[in-house]
Amino acid sequence: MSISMQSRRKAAIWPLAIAVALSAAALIALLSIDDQITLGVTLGVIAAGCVLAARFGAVAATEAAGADHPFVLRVLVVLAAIAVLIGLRNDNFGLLMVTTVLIYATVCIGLTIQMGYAGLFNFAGAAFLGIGGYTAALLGPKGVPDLLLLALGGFAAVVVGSLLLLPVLRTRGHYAALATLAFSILFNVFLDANDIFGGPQGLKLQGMVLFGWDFTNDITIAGYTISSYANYAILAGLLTAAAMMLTGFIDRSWIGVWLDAVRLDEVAASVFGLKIGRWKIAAFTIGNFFAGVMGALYAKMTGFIAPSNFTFGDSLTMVSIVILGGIGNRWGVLPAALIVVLLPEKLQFIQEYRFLLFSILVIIILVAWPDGLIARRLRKLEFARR
Amino acid sequence: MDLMRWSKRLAILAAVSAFAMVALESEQAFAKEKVKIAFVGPMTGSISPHGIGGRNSAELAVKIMNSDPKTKYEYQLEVFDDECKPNVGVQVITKIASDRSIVAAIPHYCSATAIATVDIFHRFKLPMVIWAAVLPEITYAQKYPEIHRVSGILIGQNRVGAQFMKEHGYTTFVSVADSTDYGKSMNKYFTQFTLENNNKILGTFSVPPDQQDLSAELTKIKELNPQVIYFGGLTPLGARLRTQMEKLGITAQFEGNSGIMGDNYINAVGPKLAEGTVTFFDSPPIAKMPGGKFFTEQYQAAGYREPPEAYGPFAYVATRLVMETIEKAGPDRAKITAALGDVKDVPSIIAPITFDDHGQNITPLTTKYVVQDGKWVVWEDSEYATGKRKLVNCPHC
Amino acid sequence: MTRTARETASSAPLLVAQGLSVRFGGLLALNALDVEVRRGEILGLIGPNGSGKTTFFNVISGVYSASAGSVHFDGVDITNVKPHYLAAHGLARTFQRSRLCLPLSVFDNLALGAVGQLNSGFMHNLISRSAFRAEASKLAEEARELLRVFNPVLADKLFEPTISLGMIDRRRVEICRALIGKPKLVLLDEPSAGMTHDETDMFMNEILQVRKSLGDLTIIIVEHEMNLIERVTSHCVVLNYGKKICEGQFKEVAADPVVREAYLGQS
Amino acid sequence: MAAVFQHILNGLMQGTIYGLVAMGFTIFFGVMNVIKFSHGDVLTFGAFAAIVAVWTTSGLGLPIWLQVIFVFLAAMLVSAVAGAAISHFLIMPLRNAPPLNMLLMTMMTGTVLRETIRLFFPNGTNSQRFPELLPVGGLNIGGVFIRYDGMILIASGIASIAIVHWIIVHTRFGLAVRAVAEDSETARTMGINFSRTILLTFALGSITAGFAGALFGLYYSEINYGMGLLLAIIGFSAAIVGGLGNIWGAILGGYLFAGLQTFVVAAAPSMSDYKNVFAFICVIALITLRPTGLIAERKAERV
Repeated sequence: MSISMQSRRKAAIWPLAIAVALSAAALIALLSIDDQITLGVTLGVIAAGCVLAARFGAVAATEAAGADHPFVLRVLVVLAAIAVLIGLRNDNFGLLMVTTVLIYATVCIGLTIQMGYAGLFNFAGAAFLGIGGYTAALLGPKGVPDLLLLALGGFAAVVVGSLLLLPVLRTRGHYAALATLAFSILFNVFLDANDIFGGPQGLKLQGMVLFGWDFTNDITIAGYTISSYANYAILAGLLTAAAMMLTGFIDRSWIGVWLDAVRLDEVAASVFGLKIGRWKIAAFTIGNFFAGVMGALYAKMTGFIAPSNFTFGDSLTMVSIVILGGIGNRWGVLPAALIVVLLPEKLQFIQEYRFLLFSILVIIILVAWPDGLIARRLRKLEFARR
Repeated sequence: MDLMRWSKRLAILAAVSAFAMVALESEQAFAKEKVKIAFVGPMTGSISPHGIGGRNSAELAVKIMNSDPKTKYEYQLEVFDDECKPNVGVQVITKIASDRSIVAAIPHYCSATAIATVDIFHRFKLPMVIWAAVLPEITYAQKYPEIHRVSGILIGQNRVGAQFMKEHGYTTFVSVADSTDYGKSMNKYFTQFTLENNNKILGTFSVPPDQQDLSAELTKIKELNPQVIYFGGLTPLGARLRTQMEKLGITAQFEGNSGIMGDNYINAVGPKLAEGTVTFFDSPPIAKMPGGKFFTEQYQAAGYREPPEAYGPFAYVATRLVMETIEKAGPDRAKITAALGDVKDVPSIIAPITFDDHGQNITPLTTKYVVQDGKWVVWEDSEYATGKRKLVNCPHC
Repeated sequence: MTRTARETASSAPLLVAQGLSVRFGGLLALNALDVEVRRGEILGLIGPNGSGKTTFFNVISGVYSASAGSVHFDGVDITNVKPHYLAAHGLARTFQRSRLCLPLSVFDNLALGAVGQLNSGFMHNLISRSAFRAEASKLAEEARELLRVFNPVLADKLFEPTISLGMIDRRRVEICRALIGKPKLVLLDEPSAGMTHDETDMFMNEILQVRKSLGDLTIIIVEHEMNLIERVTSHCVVLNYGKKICEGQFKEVAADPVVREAYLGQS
Repeated sequence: MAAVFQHILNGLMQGTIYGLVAMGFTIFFGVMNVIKFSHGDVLTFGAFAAIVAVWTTSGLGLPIWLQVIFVFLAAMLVSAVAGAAISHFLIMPLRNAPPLNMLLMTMMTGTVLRETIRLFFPNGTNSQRFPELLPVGGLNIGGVFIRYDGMILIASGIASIAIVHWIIVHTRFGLAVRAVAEDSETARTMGINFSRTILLTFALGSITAGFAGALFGLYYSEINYGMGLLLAIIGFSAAIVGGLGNIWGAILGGYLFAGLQTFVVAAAPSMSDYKNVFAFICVIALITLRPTGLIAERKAERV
């Protein structure tokens, strides 16, 4: 009975190629269309396409192809990113929104490690984003190079986050949710009350300068000009890709298994030898680091930060992204971030009614798709012998 | 509650918006060249009444302008919600500034948002006229040719207020300000001018704008026993403060600023408690403005559901000014910027507008108000000025 | 206390609990319990419901802490040490109510049982991916082999979600999880709960077979199924109200009037 | 000394409202292990129903005492309906979803309620003046100003807590609630109508919110669409600090939170901005020291 080494057929590549191409096209369309009717039609087509794709197994085929051909996936993503850049080359706002989506998505990848893998509730995502932003705003004028600033933003988030380690480690479930929720609120009140950090008026920042390249310059390649906002989009894209890959490795490694075990059954996990605290600290730290780095980038990009950018409501937005994307699925945060960040912006035309509509939409999604847009798939640590 | 009416309203809303979209599409066609301008303010959140009142007023200005057959252009107002948040403001302004079809903007109620976005206006060379944000830094922290403001800055209100209180013999104050940039800035200038007048500030309290219970602060204030409680903040908190003062049996003169100016304050505390509240605001009452009657009539005729609020006329004026400038200079950002720089004694419904070299309107007339019988009355016209009624604790009334 | 033939056996005890007590509020769940487990034996732990059997497991596996007494495991004092420490020293267990991570694959669950042998370092897991892959493949081989002893079909389901398995297969996975880490001592808490008589029989055969292949593993087993106890145990300890009331070979204890009364009194 | 008493009195009133809100959280958690974050906005709904009741009844010229009764009835009825509807249409269908989904869903429901009031209640964005129905004024005893309405409200708040406690401990319905809270499966097999019990429990919890909403309006004479959010956060904090599932814990948490806030302002007035920073730091510290609340849940985990 030699069933063990049966070699599984690798999934076909083409669904992946089509999916990436369509996503890039949809993204460009969504961002550049401003006319309400066309936008409505486009949204309808995209939504219908997604539902049909899910119904006929295209999503699963895409995921399988992505898992089987990581290299192809990476190449396709790079190509798609270039296509998006070309498509939006003169659209400052589109590029700004893409960057914002990428920043939110990356923070949410960090939250996925915390909430989706290790099961640590974190209702202070925006606060950790803010810590990174404030680090950049305070240290930038002191002459710290910008690249170091991003890293310091991450470290600052980790250091401040470590103050919360004790409550996070000792409590579970809703009690842990309260610890981060309370932190999120007190962070905001503290910034408002405090004058050293600019108070409620906030702080201004200089734009990013990386290796002598000023991010306010337009990019000119072979006579073609791409808006300067593309600088931030590219940097954010690289960071997102790095976070995505790192998280993918975490998921497809023992660490991923241990984090899942910690989330699913602390007692069993500890009985079999896991140090629960150690893995919770690891997850919390990595997630906060992501948020801090992206916060520094966010501050650099908007050129201005104020306490009202990092409220409990914003943390809630991030949690919505994680859950809507399909908790624990790192790919899910991309479309979810796109929806959650872009939709209110695209709903500008209904003005004061947009939050009402947005909240109703989130509730509908929660009731209709409790597993989120892309449900987390089973981890298969099955590697063919080389 | 009336579910039927709600669902009807929703249905009507849906139908109207659908129609509007179709109409916008099909209307294209003839005659005048279309020119787009953008209005930005808070359409959601607790400060949205001001944003919505401003939007209505700006819409009104556009409507009136378009109904005039002599104009060269057909104006179209694009409305954006900045949520009173700097990051959202940056997003929205980037969007507007990148849209080359928009030639000018009338942005922002909230100062922090305006401070965050002035750089973007400058960078994209998009001319703008601020309709309501009041922090001095917006125009004076830098010198950008694109930035203009018709609303006053909050320094004047506090200078006039401090002078007024001194003249009436008040010597001891307590300041309660909300913890936003607006409140902190108010408190800063209040403190500066009050101390310059050699008066005493017995205590300073900063409270979050969403705080409900102020009894702890007020108990402390009761101990301090000031003659005047100064409030720097917006109506919801101001109304709470005034109401709870009464409940704790505190008798002190209540002094406010532009943030509580408007009927909402009187509605929220009731005419009895509002009576005698004094306030300093950078505008004469609508009725006393050169075009006040015209504005009020038109606003009512347009049938808006929400009141224009205190800064509605400013939004109207800013929008009108932008359109008049476009008529003169043409729909081109650089030309509009240049033309706005020359604005001097341009008549408007509030008062003639003159921009200084920072684009700041220097003509706003700080006016003193007092609540009398459930209405804001200009101090000089009130029974308080004649001595028929008296302010609380007033030594020289 | 009665001396049995076992006491004279040459092998040193693997686990020694002395005067072990566990208190929950006013309730004394374990009362000055003395238990000795010899290397290579299967010790049966029996007693009516609520007599403290599972509590005994929980306290020696570090889930509960003892209020008095001591536990020595392989010569080391393990009283009130953290559970993960015990796992690293060769103690594994199953649970009365299945505690598998149901959304994970069978393989992931088994990997949890092998925590001690796997490299959890960040370098190994995230950077040297090929070394990690080799380790995973090796573990998959071991896992298949172990599962095959129980049920050849189960070996093919290594990368299926655990939730898709039937109840008996889940039990098998749970036992494999306890065995795959090559422990010195395994605690089995009612392995046959919820099974029919025949299933229990078959299941116990499988366990004995695996045990033999692992070199006469030491086991403590809690069971209500007395046939099973009679068949597999070499020695039994009977608990009632947290106290040891009797010990010896199954036949001896089954005949003991105190034990009979404890069981009868309960029903 | 007088100031100290005054602060204590203020804190008591605030604490009563916080405690009432926290009690709702704890009741919902007890029966269904859910945190219903929209609870604060249900309270706001009740308060707005109350103000409509005042407008209507005073329009009809009813005597004050009858107005007060209608105010409370309207607030409690509307809240009960809103709470029961949320439970039936949103919480029950999601009851097997992960707790995080439930938390997000109820937070979003709260936003919907809030925005609904803001957009569709006449002049809903602005603060609404709540007419004064209770006797104005108070006693001045040695510099301590004791408001009549404050005393009435503290008394009725405490009475309502006692009534809820009595319902849960001494009635058949309460028995069903406790049975469901203990083990819903067993309760079902013992013939308890599960969904009816849940529905009624949510109605009961929401009635306390409506009651608190009316109290709030009467005491502060001002209500606004956004008041429920902060109350929900504080109520949730109080319920957790006290220990979820335990009514006395919730009440204790409510008074504790009010006490912390008041203490900062009284002790260091210039630090009044920081009072929520201080209060929430204390909350974090308390749950760190007592990870299952001050009055801990008794359930030990079965292993």
